[in-house]
Amino acid sequence: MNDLARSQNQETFVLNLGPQHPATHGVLRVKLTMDGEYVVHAEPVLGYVHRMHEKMGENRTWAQFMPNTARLDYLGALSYNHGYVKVVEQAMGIEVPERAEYLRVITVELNRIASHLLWYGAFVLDLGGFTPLLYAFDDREHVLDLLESVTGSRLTFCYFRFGGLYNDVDDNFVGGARAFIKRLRRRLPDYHNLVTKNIILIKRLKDVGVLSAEMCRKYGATGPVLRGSGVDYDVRRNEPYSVYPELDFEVPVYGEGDSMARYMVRMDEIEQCMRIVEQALDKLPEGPVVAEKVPKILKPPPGDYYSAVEAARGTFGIRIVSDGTNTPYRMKLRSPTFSNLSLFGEASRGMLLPDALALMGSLDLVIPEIDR
Amino acid sequence: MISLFTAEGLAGLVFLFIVAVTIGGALIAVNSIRLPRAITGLAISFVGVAGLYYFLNSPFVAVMEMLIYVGAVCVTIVFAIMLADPGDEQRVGRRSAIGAPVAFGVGALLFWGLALLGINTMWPAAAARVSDGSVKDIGHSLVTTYGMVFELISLVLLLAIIGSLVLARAGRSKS
Amino acid sequence: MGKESLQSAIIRFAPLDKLLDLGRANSLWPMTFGLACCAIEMMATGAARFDLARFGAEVFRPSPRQCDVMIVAGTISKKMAPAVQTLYDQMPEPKWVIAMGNCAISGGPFVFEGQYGIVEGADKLFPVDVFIPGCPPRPEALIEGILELEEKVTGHRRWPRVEAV
Amino acid sequence: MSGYFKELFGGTKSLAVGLGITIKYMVKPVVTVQYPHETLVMTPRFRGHIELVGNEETGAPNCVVCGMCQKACPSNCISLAGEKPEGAKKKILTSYILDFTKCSLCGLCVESCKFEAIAFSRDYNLAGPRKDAYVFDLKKRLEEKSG
Amino acid sequence: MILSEPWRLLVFVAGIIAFIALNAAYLVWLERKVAGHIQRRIGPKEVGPFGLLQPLADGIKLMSKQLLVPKGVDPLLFKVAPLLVLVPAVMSFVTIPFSEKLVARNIDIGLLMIFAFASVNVMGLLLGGWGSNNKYAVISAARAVSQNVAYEIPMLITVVTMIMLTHTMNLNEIVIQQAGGVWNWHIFANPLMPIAFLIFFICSLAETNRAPFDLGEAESELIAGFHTEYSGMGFGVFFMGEYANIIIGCGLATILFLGGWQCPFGILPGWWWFLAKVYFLIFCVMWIRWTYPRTTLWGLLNLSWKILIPFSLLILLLTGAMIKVWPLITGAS
Amino acid sequence: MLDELKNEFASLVPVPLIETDYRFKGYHLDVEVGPDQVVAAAELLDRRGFFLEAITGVDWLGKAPLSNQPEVEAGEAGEGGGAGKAEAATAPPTDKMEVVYDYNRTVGELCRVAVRCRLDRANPELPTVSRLIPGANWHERETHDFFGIIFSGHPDLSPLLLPEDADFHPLRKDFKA
Amino acid sequence: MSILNLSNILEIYLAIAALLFGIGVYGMLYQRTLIGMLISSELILAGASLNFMAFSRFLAPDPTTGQIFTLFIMGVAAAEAAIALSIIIAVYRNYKSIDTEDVAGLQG
Repeated sequence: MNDLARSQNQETFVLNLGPQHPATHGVLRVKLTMDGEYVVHAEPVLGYVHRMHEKMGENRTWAQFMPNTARLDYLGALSYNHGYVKVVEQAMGIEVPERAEYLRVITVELNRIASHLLWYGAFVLDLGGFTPLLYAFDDREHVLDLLESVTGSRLTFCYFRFGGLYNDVDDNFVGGARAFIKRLRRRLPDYHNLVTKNIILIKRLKDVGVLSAEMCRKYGATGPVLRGSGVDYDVRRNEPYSVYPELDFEVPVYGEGDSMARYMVRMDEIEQCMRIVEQALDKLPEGPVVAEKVPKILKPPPGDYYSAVEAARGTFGIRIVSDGTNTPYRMKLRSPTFSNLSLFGEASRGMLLPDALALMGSLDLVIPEIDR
Repeated sequence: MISLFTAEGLAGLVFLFIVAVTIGGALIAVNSIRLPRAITGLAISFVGVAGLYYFLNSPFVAVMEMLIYVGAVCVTIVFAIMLADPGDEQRVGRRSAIGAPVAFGVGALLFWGLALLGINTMWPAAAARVSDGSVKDIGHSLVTTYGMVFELISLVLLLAIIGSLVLARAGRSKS
Repeated sequence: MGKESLQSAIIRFAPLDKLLDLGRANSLWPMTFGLACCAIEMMATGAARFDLARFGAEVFRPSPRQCDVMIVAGTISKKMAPAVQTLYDQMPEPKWVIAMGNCAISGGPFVFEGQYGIVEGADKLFPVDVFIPGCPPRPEALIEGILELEEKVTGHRRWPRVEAV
Repeated sequence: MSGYFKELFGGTKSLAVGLGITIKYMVKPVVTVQYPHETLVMTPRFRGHIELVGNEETGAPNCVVCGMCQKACPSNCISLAGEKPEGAKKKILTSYILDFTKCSLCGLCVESCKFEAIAFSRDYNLAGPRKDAYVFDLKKRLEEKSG
Repeated sequence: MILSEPWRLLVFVAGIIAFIALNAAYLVWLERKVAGHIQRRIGPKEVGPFGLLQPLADGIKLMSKQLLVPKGVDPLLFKVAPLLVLVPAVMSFVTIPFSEKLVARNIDIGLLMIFAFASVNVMGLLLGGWGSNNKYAVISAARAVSQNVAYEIPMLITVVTMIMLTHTMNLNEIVIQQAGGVWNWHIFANPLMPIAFLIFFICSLAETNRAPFDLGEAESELIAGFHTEYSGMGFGVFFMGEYANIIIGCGLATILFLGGWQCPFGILPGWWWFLAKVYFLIFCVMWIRWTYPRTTLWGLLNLSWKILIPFSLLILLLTGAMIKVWPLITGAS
Repeated sequence: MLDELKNEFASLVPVPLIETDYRFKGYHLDVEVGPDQVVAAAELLDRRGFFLEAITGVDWLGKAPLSNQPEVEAGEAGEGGGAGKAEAATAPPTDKMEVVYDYNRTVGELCRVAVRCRLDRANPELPTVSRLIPGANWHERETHDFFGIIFSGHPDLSPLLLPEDADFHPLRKDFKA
Repeated sequence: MSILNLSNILEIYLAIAALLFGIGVYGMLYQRTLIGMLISSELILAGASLNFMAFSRFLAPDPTTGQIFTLFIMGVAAAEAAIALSIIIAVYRNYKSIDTEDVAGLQG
């Protein structure tokens, strides 16, 4: 950082973004080769929060791996909980009670709202606006209050269990969730007026960082990044799981592929999440929240299993290999942002530094999830 | 004898300080190996020159000196250094041994000659003033007596803008 | 730490020292520096609900040169450790470190036999002044940590203690 | 040209609307909970570090030293020991150490306990200058609490 | 006859330095409070009543902080740069009339002088960034300067319009011309003046590197910009210079357009009104900062070249026409 | 669609092509190819609009690769795992490395394809698909990090997640810190 | 004549101007980089302007003349700086050096 070492070609120089840099949302390092303010070549360097999740998967029992899933993507921890319990339940053939599935969907969607709110704030922070972050946090606190009242934690939820949930919810939660949705509905127009319609933001995001659908496919990008490029794909609908088929929601798709499109997808997704939660609250059946026949010590039959869920950032895939013992033989976590970030190098070529950082912000990175 | 503690005395002191700043800045400017430092010296020297202009009853020119030299010329030069920095280590030791004494000799000779000329000449006393050199008068002469020159200067500046654009652009497209 | 070296430089003068300590304690500028999960709680602490600004500690400076306290919020991996160390070294004296969260205290849940990737605690790299356990700690705990640090700097506590009920 | 003016006016309007929103929030009351002076009430399910639960009458721990919590814990933060005194039916807990600095608050230990011997505490604002203060001797804590 | 009142000047300069330091400190406090309330939190509160001692604590801390001179920098440049930012700001205050009498030096070309000193400020930023030997600082300095240069043009055109209107560059004179009621302020001098005021205000935001034009200090891009490597008081001096420049920008806007120390109702002394107007503008600056995201350099230059410069030229032209042509048509002298 | 794909694969690889129970396994098609057919398989799937979701490795140190046996899968769907274990125990242990490519597609009928490739543990090397699918670049680097599997032709196999100077492969079963 | 009264003497200004001029010439010869030479040339111009100003102040019947000359010199100097710097940058782009000797060598 302190040396003005220039690269071989005198016209360009290397700018080392990170590992500690406000724009990288944690500890990502991006080696930028710059020509003035233009990015000639960008190479993300990962691994600064590599926390050995996959290795730990091989060292712990199936149940003990649960807290790790919450720490992969700490912003959308419940989606990851869900992905993990889903694949194990699938392998074991455990039937989950309906109430538990509904509650899973409700909490996951609330968590997704919290995640998107935080992204909204952090993204605008990347663009230099500080206040929207605090407004988003204000709303986020309300979601977290709700989730804390059922799960006991604010961030790294460890709530789902094989065959059900850690515990049931009460009426306060249902009422609180409804009240929160009402509140957020009131607040969203302010968000749009303050940020979405702001000419400065539009100027910065429109036609900036355009990703084509083909490029997203080649890099395996998923989630809002893919949907911002006009591809109508959402695991919740294309590969239905849990009780999503019974709920009516739309998958927001924008065809422009620019940063604005990705922004809009996420903002629309917040609204869809609210719809899902509302419907699920209406349909919430009575009953137990834990399946009756869950063996005390889990030993999934040998073989490998794959399962995917739609996390806030895209498709979270998990491949487990069981050798029939009580610990996984191999646990592969396919994190969405890993693939989403991998296209940054190509996509940012020729962009201005602020635009490249806007693109990076619009990918919604959670670094520990990339590094695992 | 002027006492130090009167307005005039203080002004004299300030004058001495300004002269020191001017000369000191100029010396830093020409003697520095590092170009950014040389630029700082130049800027300091120009601030001093602006002070001298102020003492010469011309605050307007003094302010213009600051505006144009410090604010524009120096900044432009710093930009050029940033764009075309040869690096310090490259230049150290590349100065020829004979260069310095010869340069010093020539400079000193010129100074000696000019200063002698200036001091020894019997300058005619100031004639009756036709104006007091205020901003208003300057403006007036600019658009009357020196109107043609004024236009020419604007032409020169226009040419300079176009010329530098052409030059800079030519280099740019090549890379 | 950090204080001692400075005191030797300035003539020892008790009231002045006290004043300096008061000034420092009430103007703890943290670094914009988050490693993992705890960083989100750190942001939440600065946000409207908890408002770190009340103690003058919301001025998150992105440059280590302008920081007083480094809140190590998250897991320090072995790859990251040299960078964290550099950041610490780049901070001017007097400086303090808060280890926020179990990962920064001892490696937290990521410690297991045969682990190859993380540093087991920030205090392995540099002295830590305040530890805040939790995974992640609640924002109140971070505020409490800042207050603890103020207590450590000035020698007495200005704010009431809150007992958990 | 009309596009130029349209953008100019639209842009200016959007900026004015933005200013309106921030001033609107500025005059609204603050939402801050001023922590050391006032504080939020933790939800009943709040997960602090774990705590031994004692018998309401005797104050003796409910724990029967079965070791299930120790086995369930993913990060090995619980270590407990017990002994079986002569003639007693059950094991008696001699020490229960929780290394909270390794805990991930997953709740597996509480879940695994069949005797309701451990529960989450309400400690939400722990912070201190010493690391070893968070290696809790839960048995001692229980004894202190029950007097 | 040059320095007729050196002692008065000295006293004023000392006063100005104190004013700047106090102002910078309390503007930071105000900024934090304003930001806090806009974001629905409290802001500094616990240090002294209403957090009023917060700036003091910050000042003490910054002063007692270790001054690091990173290796590889040119120590001379590194140390001179903050001064190059602060000193011109102090000098600019010399000509600003706080009230009819409360002006350090009532110079005929005061307006020009402020711009001359403001241009030195640019030099300070540039050398600070360049001297830090840090890539972010260099990029930031380059940005700050190109932005300053770009916005000087519409700003100066607007000022020339004002000079045409007022026939003087003496700031006190300009204020005196606006005596009387609010309608005598220059902002209402003709229908174009509100736009001119807006242009001037936007330009002074850009000149002082304030949001949404704070490209030089873009946190998410360039760490802390040109003062990335400055610690302790080096940073503090930059900060003071920055806030002093904000006061100058807002003060100039007040003097040129909002009637300076003229009070519309005839109550309270002039300096009170001057400061009230200035602080109102400063509040607007902060309000804007905490509302908008940051522009990019291109957006900034587009704004300057496509909107501000054409409009300011138009205003210049129309004002000129109004002054010269209108009397011809109406036959007035 | 699935049948077409199967036919195309059948012409590509002579060996096991398994249609799996999606509800149990989570993917539809399980293809085993040799190291020299990895690129051809990628090309085939890429042409059909598939995208690469992940690449991963499995280290079968001293064990027989499990999931490849059709009997186990067919017989065990939805049940406990007793028989499968017995099956695994009977298979002779071979030191193999496995690389699994997970393909998926966003258009048309849902179809997940797992392409797997067995390698000799002593010399785990196979051609890269990153020229065809740029997104594979990081996945391959990561797999190289964790397992030491060499993707020949890969532009840069330097450690991605591990420290730059790391020379260990932590997910190998014989790894000791 | 007091040392504090120097500011009212023409010869002093002439001497300072000569000194600036001399320093400028020295720099012209001594500095090897194009930018260094440009800096020196600015000093020479400053010396010349100072002469104009001094004569205008003490001798000329119309004090505006010298000031206007100085203003013109400033204009020319600004133009010169702009042109010279773009030349320097162009040279640098082509030869990757702003050292005068390198440029000379590469031309042949």
